[in-house]
Amino acid sequence: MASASERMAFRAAQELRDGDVVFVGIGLPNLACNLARATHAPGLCMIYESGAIGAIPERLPVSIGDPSLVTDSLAVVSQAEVFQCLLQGGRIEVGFLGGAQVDRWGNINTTVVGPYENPKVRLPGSGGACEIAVHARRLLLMMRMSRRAFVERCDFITSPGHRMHGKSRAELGMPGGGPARLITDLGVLAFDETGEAVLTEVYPGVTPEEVQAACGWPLKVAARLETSASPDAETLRLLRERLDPQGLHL
Amino acid sequence: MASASERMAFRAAQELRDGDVVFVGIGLPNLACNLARATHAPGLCMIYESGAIGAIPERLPVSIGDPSLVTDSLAVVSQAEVFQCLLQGGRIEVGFLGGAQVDRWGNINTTVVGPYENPKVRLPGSGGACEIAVHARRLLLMMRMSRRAFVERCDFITSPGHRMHGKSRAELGMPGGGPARLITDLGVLAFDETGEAVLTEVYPGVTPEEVQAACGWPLKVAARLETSASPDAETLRLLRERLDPQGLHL
Amino acid sequence: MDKRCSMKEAIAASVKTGCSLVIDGFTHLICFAAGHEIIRQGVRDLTAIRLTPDLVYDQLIEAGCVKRLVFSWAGNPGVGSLHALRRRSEAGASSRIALEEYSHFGLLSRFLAASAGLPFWPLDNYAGGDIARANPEIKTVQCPYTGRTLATVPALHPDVAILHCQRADQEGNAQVWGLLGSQKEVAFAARRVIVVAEEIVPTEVIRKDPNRTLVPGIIVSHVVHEPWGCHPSFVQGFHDRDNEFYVAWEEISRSPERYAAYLDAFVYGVEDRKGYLAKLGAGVMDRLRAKPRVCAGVDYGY
Amino acid sequence: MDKRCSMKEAIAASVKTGCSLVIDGFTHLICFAAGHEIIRQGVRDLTAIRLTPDLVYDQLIEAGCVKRLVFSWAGNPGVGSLHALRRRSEAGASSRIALEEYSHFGLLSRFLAASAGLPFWPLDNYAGGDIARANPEIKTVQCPYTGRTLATVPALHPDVAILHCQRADQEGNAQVWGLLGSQKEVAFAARRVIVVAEEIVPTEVIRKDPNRTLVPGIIVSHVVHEPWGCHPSFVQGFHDRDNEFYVAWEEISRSPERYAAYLDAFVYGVEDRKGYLAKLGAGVMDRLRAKPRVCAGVDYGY
Repeated sequence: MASASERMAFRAAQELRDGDVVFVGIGLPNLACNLARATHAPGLCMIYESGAIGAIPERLPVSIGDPSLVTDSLAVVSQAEVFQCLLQGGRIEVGFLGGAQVDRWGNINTTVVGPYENPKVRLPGSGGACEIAVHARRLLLMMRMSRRAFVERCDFITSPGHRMHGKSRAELGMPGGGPARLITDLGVLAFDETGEAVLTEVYPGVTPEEVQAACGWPLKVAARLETSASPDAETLRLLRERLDPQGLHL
Repeated sequence: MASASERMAFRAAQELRDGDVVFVGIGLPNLACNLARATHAPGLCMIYESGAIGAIPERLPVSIGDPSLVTDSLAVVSQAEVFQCLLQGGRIEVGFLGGAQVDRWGNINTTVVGPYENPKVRLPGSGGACEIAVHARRLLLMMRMSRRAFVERCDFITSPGHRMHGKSRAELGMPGGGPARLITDLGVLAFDETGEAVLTEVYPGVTPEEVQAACGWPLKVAARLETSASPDAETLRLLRERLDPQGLHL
Repeated sequence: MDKRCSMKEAIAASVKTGCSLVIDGFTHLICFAAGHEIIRQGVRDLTAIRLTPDLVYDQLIEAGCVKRLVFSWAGNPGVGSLHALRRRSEAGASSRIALEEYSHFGLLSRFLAASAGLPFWPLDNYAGGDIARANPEIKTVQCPYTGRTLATVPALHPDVAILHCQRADQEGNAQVWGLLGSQKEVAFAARRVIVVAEEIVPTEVIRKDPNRTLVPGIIVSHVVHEPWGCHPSFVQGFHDRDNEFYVAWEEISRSPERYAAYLDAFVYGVEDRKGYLAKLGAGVMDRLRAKPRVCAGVDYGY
Repeated sequence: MDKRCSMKEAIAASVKTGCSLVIDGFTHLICFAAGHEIIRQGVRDLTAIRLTPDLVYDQLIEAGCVKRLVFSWAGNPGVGSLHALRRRSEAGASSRIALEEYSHFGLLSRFLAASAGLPFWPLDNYAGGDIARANPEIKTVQCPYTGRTLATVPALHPDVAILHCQRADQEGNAQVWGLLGSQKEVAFAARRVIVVAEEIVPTEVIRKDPNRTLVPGIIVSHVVHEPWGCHPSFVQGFHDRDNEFYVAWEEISRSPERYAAYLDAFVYGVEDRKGYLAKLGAGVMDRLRAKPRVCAGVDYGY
């Protein structure tokens, strides 16, 4: 039986196509990419904001700047080149993001809980998240669902989704495609033509009611709700024994 | 007896101080720098627009991108870094320029003789000259004098001097210091507070009248006209035997 | 010109109370030795600038050196929070630290502008979100060709940049491989550059492979030889990142008492980096020492 | 993905009549083989873009391939003029070539803007002089912080960029040392990139020294193996610049008849680069072959 993390990693891997250039973070996105590379997408090119292109780390990197990402990578470039030429230059197909809060438009908050000037919780901030959200052609959001995380309105929009303060990406002239999928531990949300999240898949045994109960806004549900495929035994073995043998992220 | 080229190289070398970071071209400026390095300024750092920093070429480079400038240099960087960080970033103390025409304000033309749209002679154009003229803290101009070259008005201002179309560098907010010296085959011109060239030195045996005869505008002459020092036998030997043994530029 | 000196001398000559400072390096090459020396010298009111204020910036904050933090991601990567920073930035904090916040690309662009000698840098960013609303330094400009509105950030010239590298000569020609961070941009942006090197090599070694030079000596003021100066960060080809320390730090830094005890032992309680390493112990260093993976050279002949 | 093909195939697939083209390399790594193949394929109406239109661009002009030249310095470096260009740009020329002219930094900035995905690039330049007066593409922008007026140039996305490198793998991960020109900026600016390599190496060779990679394969369309493809330009570590040829060219190119005879013999008269080299002769290649100066490798271990 797959854990929630395993399901999320598996489901995210399905979104990746062979040959995609992917901007990767640490944790589940990294695992999803490695799973895709080990299965249907051997030509996936993983780029880290630290500057490593085409990394094939011999160990699971603990940080985004692990030395194992450098050794045997295809190229190591400055961060200016990563952000300016690769990301802003429109060379990144897929970006991954998560955060402390997400709203129905796929806006993400990784900055503060509470008011900015006097926060209840000070979070790490944007890092490269804002520019990933602006520029990646397809954005995959990965977050565990709870009413605390899936909120009516983000306390702070660190990384823009489809609609911010009443304005759409198109109105704002934003280059990237915005959130394509919001992959959660209960199911998967897509975004409709207005930019709003719609529940399109649930994991086996999960009901739409359970998903709604973990969501802070009245959730749109697709007319035809699919059940997400589950990772098979071989995939689980791959994840557990080869890709994350120490269970750092699963 | 020193030739005109030898005098010019020697005189230009006197303008260089130990530790200066110099943006060098091929020909006499290159020789002047090598002479300064071999004598009073061993710590001179020569930078070429091709990207070589601190080059110590084993042969006299024929072009500004000769492979001998790379081997054993201190650093090789992209041209973007040369122009953006070193030159525009204000890291260059001395720049050298020459051209087909110069006027009394030290403006230089290396673009066209005649009208731009229908030129009598099409010259190579700016290359990096315009930005050198804009950004170098001190600019050394090196040109042989003739009424064809020292003109009342440049047909085209490729590289700005002290006053362009009636506006001063200060009015235009230009960062570099502009022309400091105009070193010719007859003598040396400095620039007064209005930015106009003033004859301050003549080579031994040259009269101000001869200089005026080779100049297309009524030349200002300093109240106290100096006679330039001549290179001694040792310096001439150095130039001829070590620095340009094939006589490429002398 | 021989620019070599001790870390003590370099910091004393350059890092003054009230100045602005970058210790650069992205995960890689973060010079903890410099941060510790700044703490020992009791420098105050620093404007501390860094994309990712790592543990060393948190220590500067805990030690009371920092007035203002300019940053884009503040955390213990893959582990947790920077607790000194959180204690001074969450509701009810008595001595609140001033924060000036960008995304990575935004702060990097401030260095890019400064390194290029321009007063601002344009970037296609910040539309719609709240980062620009929270930071009045972020403005806009209109493209003179397309009419599009782009974000801008102003040039940032730190008073001092401290950059660790694998090797440098005595004039500060610094060679780096592996992750480059924003070291080059920071070096060209800064008013004064301190190069700290794992190895000091003869200039001939630099000249044998000039394309490896990341920072030319002509913009460097001081050169410090400080092997293992980056621990617990790492130096590709020399030693690994001490991930165990980064994990253990979460617990140490949560408690002001344990935090103080750590600083007493490893910062105030030692004279210099040699003292730190003696306290760290040979066991840790042996565990982290890199297993060699030497690449082939290339041919610069003609 | 294996992107290898012949020069003939790469040019036929990419360089179409009417397109815009950069063959980059500053003195170093200028791919004459590509220019000659373009001439043989009879491509017309090119917008030919290059900081320094070298002999190969002059040959494209003489052969009638070029409609418009975008450049910043046009000459035979250290020797003289580009005579085909002069004949078509001076008074009385019957078939005048269109010129669009910048300084080096201006044209480079057009590549920088395009490589960065921005519509324009600001630079502190052109005040007072006539370059901006002669070129309406050069405009200005006001700094939102200081109010200063800066020059701007618009992004330039060439349809095709052709870049020669010392070595590449079959996916186009290209490594370069020695002079870098504006190869990286041009590669990221272009819609399509052809990498031409002196050597094709296994990907493992690239991975052994990832900091040497100048252009990542993810932005490359075609990979061509063409040793000596740069003669009379040079390839650091492989062969020297043929300065004798550059000097001799002055006389050849002054005379339209001798120019035509040269093109007949060395371009139209050969099938491909192998044919060119056979005609050039082993004597010239022996004279130019580099004397090795191999640097030491560095350690990527952890």
